[in-house]
Amino acid sequence: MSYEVDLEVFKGPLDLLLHLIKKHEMDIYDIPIAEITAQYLAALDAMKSLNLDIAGEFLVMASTLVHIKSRMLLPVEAEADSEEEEADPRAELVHRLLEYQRYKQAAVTLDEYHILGRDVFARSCCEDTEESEGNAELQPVGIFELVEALQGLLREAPPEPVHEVVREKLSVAERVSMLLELLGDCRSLAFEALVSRRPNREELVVTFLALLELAKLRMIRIMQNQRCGSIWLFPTETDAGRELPLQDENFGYC
Amino acid sequence: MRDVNCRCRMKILDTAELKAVIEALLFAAPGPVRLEQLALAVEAEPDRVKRQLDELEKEYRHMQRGFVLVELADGYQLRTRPEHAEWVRRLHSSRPVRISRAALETLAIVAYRQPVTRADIEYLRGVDSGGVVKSLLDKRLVRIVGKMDAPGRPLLYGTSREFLEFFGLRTLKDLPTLKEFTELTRESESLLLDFEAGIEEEPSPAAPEESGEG
Amino acid sequence: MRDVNCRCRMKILDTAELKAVIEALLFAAPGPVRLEQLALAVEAEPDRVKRQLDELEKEYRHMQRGFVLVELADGYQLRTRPEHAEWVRRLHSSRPVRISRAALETLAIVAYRQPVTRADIEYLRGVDSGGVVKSLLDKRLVRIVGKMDAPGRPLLYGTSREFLEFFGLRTLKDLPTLKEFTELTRESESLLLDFEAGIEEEPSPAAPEESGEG
Repeated sequence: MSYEVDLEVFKGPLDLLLHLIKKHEMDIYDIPIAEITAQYLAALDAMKSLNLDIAGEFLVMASTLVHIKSRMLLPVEAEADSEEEEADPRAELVHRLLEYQRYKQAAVTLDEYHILGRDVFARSCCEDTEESEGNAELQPVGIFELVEALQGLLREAPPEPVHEVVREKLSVAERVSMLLELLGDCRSLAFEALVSRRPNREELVVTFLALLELAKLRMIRIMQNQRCGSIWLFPTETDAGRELPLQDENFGYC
Repeated sequence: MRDVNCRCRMKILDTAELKAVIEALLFAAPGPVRLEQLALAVEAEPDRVKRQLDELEKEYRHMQRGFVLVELADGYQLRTRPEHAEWVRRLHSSRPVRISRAALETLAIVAYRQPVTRADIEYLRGVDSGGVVKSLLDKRLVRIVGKMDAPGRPLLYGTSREFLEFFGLRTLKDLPTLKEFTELTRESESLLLDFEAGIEEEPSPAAPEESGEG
Repeated sequence: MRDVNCRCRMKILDTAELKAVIEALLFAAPGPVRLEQLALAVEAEPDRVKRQLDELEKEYRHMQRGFVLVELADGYQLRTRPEHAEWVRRLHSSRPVRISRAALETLAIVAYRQPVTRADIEYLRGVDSGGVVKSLLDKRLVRIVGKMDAPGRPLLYGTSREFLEFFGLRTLKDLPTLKEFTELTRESESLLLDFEAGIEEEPSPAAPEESGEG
């Protein structure tokens, strides 16, 4: 393969064009359009022969080049005599290449900065300490950040059930102790989190019975916030015998 | 990553630089660091590292510095001096903090889905959100707007006047519609539209008691 | 709270101790700290505090220490030295930050041309940039600063405070001007004029209708 270009490296058609211009020492302000088009198409062929997916942008640029080339072949129209320069079909491409080159180099410069988390490090102990600083004033944020947060959230929600439980025979007692363990260090747990991703009937029944046992023992509270909504489990305070009235104050916070 | 970061052979550190690097490691570490970890990271014998730790410890103690080096069960750690605790606390309380991701997410859910229960929030966020809700209540960005007519009568939350002020909105109607954010990706578009279904109208501030959710 | 936390009158700090306390505050703060916040916390005039900050800065720089003091958009922060990056990375628990060239190009365009639409970015880069923009939004290096008053009302992007912190900048003005990058002939400069309109001035961080952040 005569094209020993590292194809992975090119971030786009403009990048590839700049490379070809530099490599063949062309004058960017007077690009030999026939030659660059040939080089460019050859590069695309090289990509194809390597079975690389050629992004649509590369093909669009190919047709742009061919188009410019064909316009260059047309005889100069009489009306263009006053401002020949403006009629150069390559003008926009040159604009774009020069512009792209500037940002490409700006990117290189940015890369040389001492980047936080890569080249320099700040103290990393104290991120998100917000909970502990109950009444600290908050820095203002834009409304768009709010929506961005939501968008990020929706990308992941609703959460996948996290526990894949493997077992051969199910007993209610085992389930009870397993649930207690799960509940041990959480303040609440969704029912879905208790069963495997595709629970079979048996698993569901045993889990449900175990929950009822626990509820009877007053070791958990079971809540559902709407009909058909998800079921939530809340472990009760340690002394299991004590009756816990379902007060609002009890609902939320510890 | 740039070339400079890839040099795999590292030079052997002279004593003064070793001390500086150890200081850097202690400074940047998220918690206590064991002697062996330090030695491994700087490629020096533990004895040599220990000597520099002792040096640093003495230095911090004798010179008037802002922190000291303490040896804990699971390693060494830099800590501010107990005498300075009051000032540190003051800074923490006077310093406007950045709103946490958790708080922002929770606010977003409350804003767009109000009235909403804590369980709704937790379902969407996938994590326990009691602490965040409480802190938002404390900051008055969120308020209790009623109780749901359902078993357990869970509390319903909505946004407050302070919420509007905080985000510089005149009314809830000024909240950007989620659709306006869908241009980024097709994928998020469907997510957002799902989410928004039902609250197409102005998110009405609190329709407590009766509201059975959208 | 114990009694010791409630003493409300604090002694006035002598210079040496003031410096130590400032060091402690910088050390303990979870992010950059503004001069005014420091002054408030230590009950000293900003000038006096500034002098100690300068002292500390010099001290860290000249003595072989593990960190330096940098001034950023949001105030002062202690950071490890770039020369120590490799060692710190080795010990650091979290994966080192990586930033792709596509991301850097996009950041450069956003930084120099803000407020900018996704279409602008894609025109300049010549490739679809939705994914990069999204990931920069996720990393909070780029933020949505408003919507363009044009058909379709496309979103406008700008750099965030985190962008400045990420690159260790005090302001956008600290970025080198774009011109330094190219040796342009006079004719070619006129070609570029229309592109440059608007960025020749200080790249002002966007004041669109729905400006986020202060």
